[in-house]
Amino acid sequence: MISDSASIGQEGKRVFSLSEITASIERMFSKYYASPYWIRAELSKLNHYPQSGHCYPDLVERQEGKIKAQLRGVIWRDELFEIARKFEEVTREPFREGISIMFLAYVKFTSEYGLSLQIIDIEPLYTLGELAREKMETISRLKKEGIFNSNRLLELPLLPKRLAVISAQTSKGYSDLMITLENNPWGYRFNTRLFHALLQGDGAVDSIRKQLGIIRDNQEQFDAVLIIRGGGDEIGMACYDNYLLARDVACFPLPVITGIGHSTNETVVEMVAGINKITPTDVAHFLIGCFRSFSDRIKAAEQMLLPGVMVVLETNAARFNTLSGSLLNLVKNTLREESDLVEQQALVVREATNVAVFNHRIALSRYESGLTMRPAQILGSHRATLLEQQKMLGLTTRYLVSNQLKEIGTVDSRVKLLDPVGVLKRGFTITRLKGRGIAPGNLPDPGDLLETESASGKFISVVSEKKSI
Amino acid sequence: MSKSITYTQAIAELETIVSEIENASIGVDELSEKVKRAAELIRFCRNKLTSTEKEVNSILKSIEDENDE
Amino acid sequence: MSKSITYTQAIAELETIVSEIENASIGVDELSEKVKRAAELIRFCRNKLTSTEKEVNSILKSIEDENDE
Amino acid sequence: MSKSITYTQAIAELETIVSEIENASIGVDELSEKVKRAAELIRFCRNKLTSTEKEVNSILKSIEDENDE
Amino acid sequence: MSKSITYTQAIAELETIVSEIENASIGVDELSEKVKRAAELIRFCRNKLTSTEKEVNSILKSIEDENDE
Amino acid sequence: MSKSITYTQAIAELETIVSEIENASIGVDELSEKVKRAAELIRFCRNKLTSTEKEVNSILKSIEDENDE
Amino acid sequence: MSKSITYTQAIAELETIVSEIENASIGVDELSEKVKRAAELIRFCRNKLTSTEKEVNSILKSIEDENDE
Repeated sequence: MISDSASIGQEGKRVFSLSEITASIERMFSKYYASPYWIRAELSKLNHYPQSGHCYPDLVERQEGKIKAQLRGVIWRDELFEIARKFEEVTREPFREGISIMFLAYVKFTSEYGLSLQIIDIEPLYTLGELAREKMETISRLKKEGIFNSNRLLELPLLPKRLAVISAQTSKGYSDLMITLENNPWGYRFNTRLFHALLQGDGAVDSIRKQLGIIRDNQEQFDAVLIIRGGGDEIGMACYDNYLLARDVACFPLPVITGIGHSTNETVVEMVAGINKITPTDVAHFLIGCFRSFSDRIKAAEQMLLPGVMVVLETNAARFNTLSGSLLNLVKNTLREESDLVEQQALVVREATNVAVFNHRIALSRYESGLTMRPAQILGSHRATLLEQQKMLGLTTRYLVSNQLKEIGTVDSRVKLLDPVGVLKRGFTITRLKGRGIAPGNLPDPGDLLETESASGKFISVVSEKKSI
Repeated sequence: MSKSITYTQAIAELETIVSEIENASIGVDELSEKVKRAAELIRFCRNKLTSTEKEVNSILKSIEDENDE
Repeated sequence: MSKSITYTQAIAELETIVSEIENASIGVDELSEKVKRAAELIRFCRNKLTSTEKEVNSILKSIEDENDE
Repeated sequence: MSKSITYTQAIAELETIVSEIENASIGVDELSEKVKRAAELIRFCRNKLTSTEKEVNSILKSIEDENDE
Repeated sequence: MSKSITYTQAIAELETIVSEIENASIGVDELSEKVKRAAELIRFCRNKLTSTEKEVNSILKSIEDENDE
Repeated sequence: MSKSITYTQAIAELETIVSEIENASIGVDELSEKVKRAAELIRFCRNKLTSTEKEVNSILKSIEDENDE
Repeated sequence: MSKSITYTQAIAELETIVSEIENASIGVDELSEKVKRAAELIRFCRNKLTSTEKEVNSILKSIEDENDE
């Protein structure tokens, strides 16, 4: 391949000039690499020269962090413009360093510049896929490390008043934030401190991470960190899918509030941030809203306080009014009941007394009737007794007299029976001697003159004979 | 007969007489005498009884009459 | 008859007299006298009873009258 | 009758008398006296009752009148 | 009546008296006295109730008046 | 009334008194005293409520006024 | 009010007080005190909304210096 025109050097050695060599290589490359190739590589450095408008990117392929291959590329001004436009249009990222790209390039070798890949076209969909893949990797890594939700779990103070704002002073987003915060109609006061940082594209990750580091060292001075971006185009957001930045945000000890203003996919940083609002104005409204809700709570407490107090007072007033009311009624009832009791007792006294008197009267009248009946009976029985005695007197007296009469009669008849007159009447006679009856001592001797008395008269006779018995 | 004799004495005397008479120890001469006496006594007693009866009846009658009043 | 005699005594005496008459322990001589006495006693008792009755009735009447007042 | 007698004593005495009369343990001689005494006691008791009733009624009336005031 | 008696004591005594009267354990002699005492007690109780009512009303009135102020 | 009593104690005591009166465990003798005490408590409670209301209103007013500034 | 209280504690305490009052778990005795405290807390919280934290600013200065390096 080396041309014959090459000169012979000292000691018989064949020596070529550099151009001879490069020319030879150039011929070889143009022969073997005549058509362009689709190549994928990482765009490590862009090396854009604004004056010429050309770009001489460093292209590398890494394996496990180490460079496996690297080659210089070149994009001429005209192609660069077209490539960048097409890239940005599809990926919404600037054509910048640190991204993987798939491009169409000639493998060129020139004597002047050596080996390079002349990039003439790009396939942005590849990069888009790569970015998406990186984003997915970032997410899954954060999740795997268990820190994906860390910042979101932090509690935002009720009044996020002391705010570390990571933004660019000149950005519209920062300005929107500050104007909205300061012009709140309620006079809420926010203490903000701007931490200047690049917010997109190359350098944004490092810049933001550096400021986060400073804030972390002073974390007790702040209530929250705001990452504010806005006003520009929505190009170059891929930095917010960066693992390192996302990890810093996720692990940040203060709640991170993002307002990085875009309307497409949520970035990982926004996902892991404690609170994500789209625009800086939203962030400001959110913060004011926190104050509002705090204020509302105070107001609510304040408004509830008076009715609550009134209810307590009214309840108590009602309670003791009821008590005093029932006191009155109870006392009246008690007195009425007692009065009824007393009057009832009075009635009972009256009745009982009347009953007692009546009963005594009954008892008395019982004695009285006992008294009235008996004396007549007693006297009657005495009268009867007396009458009986009287009758007895008559009977006995009469009996006595008649008895005596009867006895006298008996005696009379006995006497009459023995009366000599009676004997004489039956034919017996009495013979007397010398006037005396015949008896021993007065016995007649013959011759004596005897006088015989009979019922019919007296006879005188003489005793003729005396006979012994 | 003496007025001073009582019915009781009269009865007593009468009983003595009757008893004497009945004992037959009395002679006919006395007998007549005794009988005479006895008759006297009997008469006395009868009179006494009759008068007493009248008196008593009169008293009793008066009480009974009062009773009926 | 003595005024100092009581109804009880009078009745007792009366009963004694009646009993004596019944038992014939009273002679005919006293009989009239006794009956007279008995009659007196009866009369006394009767009066006593009557007067007592009147008195009692009067008393009771007065109580009753008072009661009706 | 002594003024010092109480109603209760009067009733007791009355009871005794009535009981005596009822049991006929009182003779005719005392009867009148007893009845008289009993009448006195009844009268006493009656008066006592009446006066008590009046007194009590007057007292109770006064209470009632007060009540109506 | 002793001033030192309380309403409660008065009512108790009153009830005792009433019960005694009802059970007829009080004789006529004491009745009047007891009724007099009962009347006194009733009067006492009534006065006590009236005065208490007045007092209480005055107290409660004063509270109400204050309330209306 | 002791100054050291609280509203809560006062209401509790008041309720006790009312309940005692309701249960008739207070006699007429004590009633007046108890009502007096109850009145004191009511007055105390009322004053306490009134003063509290004033105080509270003044505090709440001051907050509102500040709010309007 | 203790200086060491934070507004977070303050609002919590305020809301606790309000809730206690609403639930009527606060008696009249404490009410005034509680309302006073609530007023203090309201004032404190209100100030917090509009006040600036000077000491923070001074510390921020030093950060700025660092930042500019």
